[in-house]
Amino acid sequence: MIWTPFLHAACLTLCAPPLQDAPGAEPQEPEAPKAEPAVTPAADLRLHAERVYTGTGEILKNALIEVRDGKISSLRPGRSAPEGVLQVKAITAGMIDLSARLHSNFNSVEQSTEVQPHLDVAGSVNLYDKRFARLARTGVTTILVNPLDRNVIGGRGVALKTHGPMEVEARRLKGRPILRGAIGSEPSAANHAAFGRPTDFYSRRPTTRMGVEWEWRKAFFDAVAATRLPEKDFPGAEDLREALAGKRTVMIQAWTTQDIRTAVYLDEEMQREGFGDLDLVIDAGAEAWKEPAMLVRNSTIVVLPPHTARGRVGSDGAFFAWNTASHLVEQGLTICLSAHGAGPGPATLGHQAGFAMRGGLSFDQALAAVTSAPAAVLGLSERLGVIAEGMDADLALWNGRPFAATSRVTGVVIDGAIVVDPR
Amino acid sequence: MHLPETTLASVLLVGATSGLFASPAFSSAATSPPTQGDLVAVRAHKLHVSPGKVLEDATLLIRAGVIVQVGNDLEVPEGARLIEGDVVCAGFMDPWGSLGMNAAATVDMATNAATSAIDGVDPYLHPWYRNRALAAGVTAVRVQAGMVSARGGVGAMLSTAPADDLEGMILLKDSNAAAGLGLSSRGNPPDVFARISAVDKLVGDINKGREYSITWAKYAHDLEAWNKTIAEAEAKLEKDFKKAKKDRDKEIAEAKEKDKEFKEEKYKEDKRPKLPKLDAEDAVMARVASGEMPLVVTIHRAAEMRELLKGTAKFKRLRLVIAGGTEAEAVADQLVARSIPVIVRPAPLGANRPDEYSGHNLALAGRLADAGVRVLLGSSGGGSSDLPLLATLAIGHGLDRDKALAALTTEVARTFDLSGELGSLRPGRRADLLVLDGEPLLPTTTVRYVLCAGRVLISPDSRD
Amino acid sequence: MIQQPTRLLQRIAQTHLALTLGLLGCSFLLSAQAEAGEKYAVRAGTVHTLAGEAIPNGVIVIEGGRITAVGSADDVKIPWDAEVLDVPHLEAYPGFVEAHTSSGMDRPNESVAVAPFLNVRDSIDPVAFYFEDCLRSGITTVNVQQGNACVIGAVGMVVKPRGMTVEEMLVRPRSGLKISAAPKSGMSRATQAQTLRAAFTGLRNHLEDLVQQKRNGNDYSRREALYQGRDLSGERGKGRAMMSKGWTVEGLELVPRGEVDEKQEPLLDLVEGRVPAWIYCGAPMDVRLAIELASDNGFLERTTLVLDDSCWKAADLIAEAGVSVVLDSTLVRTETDPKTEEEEEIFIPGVFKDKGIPFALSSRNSSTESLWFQAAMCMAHGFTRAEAMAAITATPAKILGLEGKVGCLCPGAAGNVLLTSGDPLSVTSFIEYVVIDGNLVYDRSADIRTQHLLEGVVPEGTESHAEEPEVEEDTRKKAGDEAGDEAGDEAGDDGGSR
Amino acid sequence: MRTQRSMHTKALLLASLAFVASTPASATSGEGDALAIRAEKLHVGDGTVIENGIVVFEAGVITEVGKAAPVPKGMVLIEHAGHLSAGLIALREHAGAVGESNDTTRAVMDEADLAFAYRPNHSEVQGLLEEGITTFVLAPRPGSLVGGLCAVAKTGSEVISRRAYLSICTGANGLTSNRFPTSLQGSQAELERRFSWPRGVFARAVKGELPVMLDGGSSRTEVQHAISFARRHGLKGILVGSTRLGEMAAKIRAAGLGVAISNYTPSTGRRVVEGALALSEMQVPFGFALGSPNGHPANLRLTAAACIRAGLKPSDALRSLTSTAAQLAGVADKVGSVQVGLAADLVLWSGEPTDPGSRVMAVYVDGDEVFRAEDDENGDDQ
Repeated sequence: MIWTPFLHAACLTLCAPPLQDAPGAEPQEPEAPKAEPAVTPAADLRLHAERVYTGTGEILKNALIEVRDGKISSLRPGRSAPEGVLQVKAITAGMIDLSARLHSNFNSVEQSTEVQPHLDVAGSVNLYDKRFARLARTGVTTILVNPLDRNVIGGRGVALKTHGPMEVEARRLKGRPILRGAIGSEPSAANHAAFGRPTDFYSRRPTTRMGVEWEWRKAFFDAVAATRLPEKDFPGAEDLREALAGKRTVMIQAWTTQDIRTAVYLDEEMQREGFGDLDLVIDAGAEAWKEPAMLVRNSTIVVLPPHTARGRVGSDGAFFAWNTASHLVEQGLTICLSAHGAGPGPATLGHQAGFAMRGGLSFDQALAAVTSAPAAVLGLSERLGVIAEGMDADLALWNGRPFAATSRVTGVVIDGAIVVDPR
Repeated sequence: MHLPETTLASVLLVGATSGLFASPAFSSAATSPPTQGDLVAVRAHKLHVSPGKVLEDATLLIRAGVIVQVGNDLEVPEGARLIEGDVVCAGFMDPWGSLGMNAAATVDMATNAATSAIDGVDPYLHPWYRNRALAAGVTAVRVQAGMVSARGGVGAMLSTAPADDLEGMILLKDSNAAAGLGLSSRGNPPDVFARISAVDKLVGDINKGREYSITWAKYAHDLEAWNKTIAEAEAKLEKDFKKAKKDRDKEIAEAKEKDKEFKEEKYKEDKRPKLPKLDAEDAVMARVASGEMPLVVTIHRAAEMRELLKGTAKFKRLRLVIAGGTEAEAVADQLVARSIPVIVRPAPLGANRPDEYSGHNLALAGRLADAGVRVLLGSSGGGSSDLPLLATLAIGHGLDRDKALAALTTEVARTFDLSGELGSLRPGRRADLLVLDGEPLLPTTTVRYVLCAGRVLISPDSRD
Repeated sequence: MIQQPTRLLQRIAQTHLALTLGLLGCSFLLSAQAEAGEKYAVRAGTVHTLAGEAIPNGVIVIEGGRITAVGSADDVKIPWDAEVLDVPHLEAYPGFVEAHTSSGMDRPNESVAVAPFLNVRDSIDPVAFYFEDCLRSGITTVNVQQGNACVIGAVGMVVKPRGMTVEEMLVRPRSGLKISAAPKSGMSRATQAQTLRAAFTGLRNHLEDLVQQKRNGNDYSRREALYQGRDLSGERGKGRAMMSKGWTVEGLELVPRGEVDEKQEPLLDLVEGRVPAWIYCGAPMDVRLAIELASDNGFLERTTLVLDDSCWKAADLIAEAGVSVVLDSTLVRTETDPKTEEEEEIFIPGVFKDKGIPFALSSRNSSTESLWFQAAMCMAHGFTRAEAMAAITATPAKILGLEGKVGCLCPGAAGNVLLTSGDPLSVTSFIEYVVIDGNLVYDRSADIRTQHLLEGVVPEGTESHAEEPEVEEDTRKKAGDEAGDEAGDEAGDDGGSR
Repeated sequence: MRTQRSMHTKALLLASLAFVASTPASATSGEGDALAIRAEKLHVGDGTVIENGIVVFEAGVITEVGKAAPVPKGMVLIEHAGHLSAGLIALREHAGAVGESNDTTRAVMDEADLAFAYRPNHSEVQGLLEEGITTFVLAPRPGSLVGGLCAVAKTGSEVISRRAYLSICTGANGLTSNRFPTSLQGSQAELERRFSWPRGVFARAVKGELPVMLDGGSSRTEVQHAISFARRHGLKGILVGSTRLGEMAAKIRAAGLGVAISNYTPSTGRRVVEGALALSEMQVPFGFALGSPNGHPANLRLTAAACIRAGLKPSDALRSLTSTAAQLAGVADKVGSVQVGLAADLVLWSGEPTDPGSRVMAVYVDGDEVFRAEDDENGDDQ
């Protein structure tokens, strides 16, 4: 239980006194750059931006950022750009997408049984997949790769940067462990009832939402029972016990209100039974706007799906209102945005922040929703999410006001290396 | 009366003066912007003028993309670029390829006899595919729309040299007509009953083409005759007019006397010959029947080949070419008698090969050549850049080495009426040639220079 | 509200309807709902004419559906009897122009390959959801043409997204004939090119037969026209010599135009340059065929190319031909180099801007990624605001031949005005009002659907939308979207072979 | 990515079949007639070429090799105006195991022995002789996680080693959609379990007594997984099935694995050749997989020729076709080069063995002439 309040404290301080940077209106008086000779020790990389949106609520003007061995070594506002230094209009922290859906489809989920909590999706991640480079080009520097949502409990997710060494183990970010599961129609999509001769192992439970819910509760009850009755033990029981103990975040995909409610009730039942309290994150919570109260009560974090013109999203036809992000933040919830992929053109995470602002979210809240909030969910707040000295040098370089439709990410720095050069 | 210029009639009316390949449709030097002084000299220890004819320590002079002189001790004119190498031979040609064609066009089943391959050529293909073929020594590829359809339409010979537009790629606009008998498409074998009627239908189409050319020739003849008789009649009427006018006045006067109605004389003349109906497909088949264009038939099974040879025996001027010919040995004697070349696909096809290739044997080229059949080697759309390597397989299974070189150069030129332009290194030919560091068609031999129309496209430092 | 599928496209227009519209000719018709003489005025915080400086505190006066005066409040007097829309807190912009779309029709494609005698009028669905969404995203003029899956398709028309009948929506009846250089399903580029050329040779043979019959003194075609009820009186009864920059059949003056077969007549209009042409190109090689076809048959000046995003490679060819283009909704194209397997992104409008080719943008879907979003994307890739706005207002108007009539706030133009809450290219601003021909046709405060989308809850007192209408998305799956493992293993060995 | 795969439905001949004393062999091994052959160029197999070299063999075994090797009196000496080399060796073959080569009902068939599926006089096997292939490794087709034990067989005669490799598919090839494992992480977990507490063949593999044949799959990441898996468990053996081994050459060498190069095809050929060159630069031992009957037997020499065209030295190519392949298959003491004591598996060529343009004039297996190119005049054809 110790984990969740800290998480919220970190996020609330970020969101509470939002420095209202009126959308669209430019702050008028640019400070006069102080002329001070740069005498700092040699840096691997130096960048200058008219505006650095640190993500701590503070906007630095005409700031010079210096990077040494992958970390931000110095951050000095109010300076003119020294000779030969890369100059851009705006810099934000590298964006983080918790639902980039960059799995290798059917190879990424072990469907032989519905509950596989111990299997790590890292085994099926293909780092040579071109979508890593595409994500990097759109300014997304870190993603969470989860198994395909074809199981009730898919297994462990893995946090990766979108550029780095070509071995999964070397690129894996050691943050907070994630257990991925799903509620709704998707987990039972491939199963069918075992009429007559069962043709394959898909003629099994669950075939309905009730069945999916039953699998969830059975898994947790068996995991707890296994501590007393060894014959109840099954591979992955330890993962579930860690989840109950709050040492492992449980990310559940639930599009509709009824599925979100099921996830929250599951957590509350675990608390009632005294098994523990799940650190719950709802992925693709399109209809979270309908009943935010239970989410606040359960201090649940919501990852929102990409914006859609029609309103209808996902396989269960959830209605994703455009103001969901601002509505949930008003209720005091922490939200993250996601782009579900890395298509060229407008389907980038930057555009999702823009569309959330169209629904009423403020700039700072939108910035938090794509940088510091997801970093906190991954348990990497001390490395990612904000621009400050000592943090990882993951930066998105913009050619205009971030998240505006008239600007885009022209350059990306990951671990201090220029991955996409704006020049 | 305005004759649509695309019809066969205009060609027949004009008579066979301008043979197709002599007309500037064939743009030899058009591809490279030739300056008068575009002089290149190539010196080699062994110069393969044509397969079997090798000059030792010879030099070859190229001006404006055309070979002007070949000889032993020619001194190099100053100002000429000199290229030296061990072995020089003519550029290889793939008579059955698809490099440069849009992928969908090659497998289109809706093509007919009049479909033109030029419409399917994609000049915007990534240059890497073309450079790979050039680096292997392939300088020209004959391409075809609908390679597995019953009537593939009119093929074209393309140069693999990079060109900035479509015209620059075309070596010969109408190289051949094409047909396919008993071919599987997209993996499923052809319907057995379709195969039986296909041969008769093809023979019927050639016949229709022949009759089409006859009706047009007859129409042209009748028209000429009719024009002549009309001209004579007019002249005669012109001459007798005075008399006719006198008679007419007399008759009018008599009629008025007897106050009868005056009746004009009825003028009759035979009707103008009727313009025959235009048909683009028959026009193509007419050119095939008249031997102006070879007919490449993709066919594999012996039974169908026998049927085809029997059915086409009556077309004396038809120039048939067999592509594939997996069981062509069974009819080798007829192929020799009628000098019908066979384009063999030398690829090592395993058990998952298309149905019509069952019984395919790498020794086919060798055995046909030994039986005296004119053998060509083609990639059948499976990658022209690998054709020279696959040709070594044919050599390794019995095809004589010189005949293999001929199968990639002179025989291709001869089959598609390009002997005057391509295939050998003789004066007047287009300067498509390779400079090698060893005998052609050996795996240890690397292609050092490739020249197309005198332009150096591949050189040791430009190897990508 | 669920749309019932209305009439199918292949029903051939009745003769009398064709006649009345034909008589109206192609003069620009402003079927203004407002009776002549009704006056309307807009006073806005700033008026952006896009043809000069923005006018702070500007006024636009519209009489009889046409703008009569634009200027600052102190030097333009609002007529006393004009209805005034006073919105000092908003900004006024000209209505956006969609240069080419096949949305808003019951079924955009026609199975018959060559069907120039058809007209989209029979398939436009005035209550289609697409038109309602156009108002929301500020599109006031739409050129509806048949879909791309055809060889020679129907005649299109320019409409405004307002009106209960097609006639009320009409802006220009015959906006052009749709042709596709890209293969219709079941064909390849070789057979498509062959069919296209055969259509024009067929026209030529038909005309020559008619002249031959007239020369032989046989009136079969006249009797046939009478039998079919084709009116031969007046203009239709007289023959005209054929004038075309492509080819002509001499002696055509002998043939009354009414006797020309109804299927061939639209092609004849095309060859004589009386009807514009829209040619869809699905690949760079199609551009060469399109330009060759248009110049051979004499309608190159009146041709506009509708391009797929891969056609940027043929930009030089297009610049040389001097035709204007409508770009695909995909503005950034990703291409893989077969040798290095590296991905490269190309910003397509930039290519056409650098080559000086006039281009119009297309919307990607009919609401959040409509024309305003595409213009914003252009600015994100380095366009100036003026260039981006021109690509969705002035240039498409010029392409449609309606320059100075739509897509601008200048005297003489149609009274199409957008009132936005801020910069129209900004994500956070909305279109509050839309005026078409001097009529207020859209008010966001009364727009239940946007409220439902924005707030999730449907305002009380309005029945909840049982079934969400289908918004036409540009759902063509781009190759790169699926799980993109390393490509190239199964790429064609010659890029061209099977 | 793999959607629903088409699966072989034929069952495997289970190991429980009564053990066949000696595999049926057409040529009775052992008492082949005694013979001597002099060839213009004799390729020993380790790179040296003897001009006008003589090889003498009796009872199927080579007794003398050399320029002036003494020919015992009364023995027939054949003069061959061409080249002579050891028989070629293919490292992954399915010829002769018609329809028996994988069982998709169970993921792991560790005790299945391909030796029982080998039919020496099947027509597919004869095709190999015409291309000079005298020995090959009969392996299960990809499709199951652990396919079984590969056998090394002489073309047309008996199996000379029954447990050459344990065949494992670590990549996507080992997955099917309707039985465990259906995911890469599932297959890795199963392999981890089998090799961390090894029993039976897995124990022998971990001890290094039984080499493994790892089908790494097509993508570079799957090949990486296969290499790190082999290093983690100290496995010896070869990598097969991937066309993208070039970039992994350094890792493969570090893991001490060999490689079987896939066939050269027009579409994937470029990467196969680049891979071979990179491997030969890093001195990684490699041979050539063939996979007939789907791949035509001529592909073996064609792939070698494609590598030579791209820069591989012909002597290295011949070594990979013969001696290196024998070492990788663990039968270097029986076949793979023309040396005293080895089996008399010899091929007479009309020209360089690595030139596909050279004809196979004659093939000897265990001293018996099993193939002779039919020509009007017998013996040498020049």
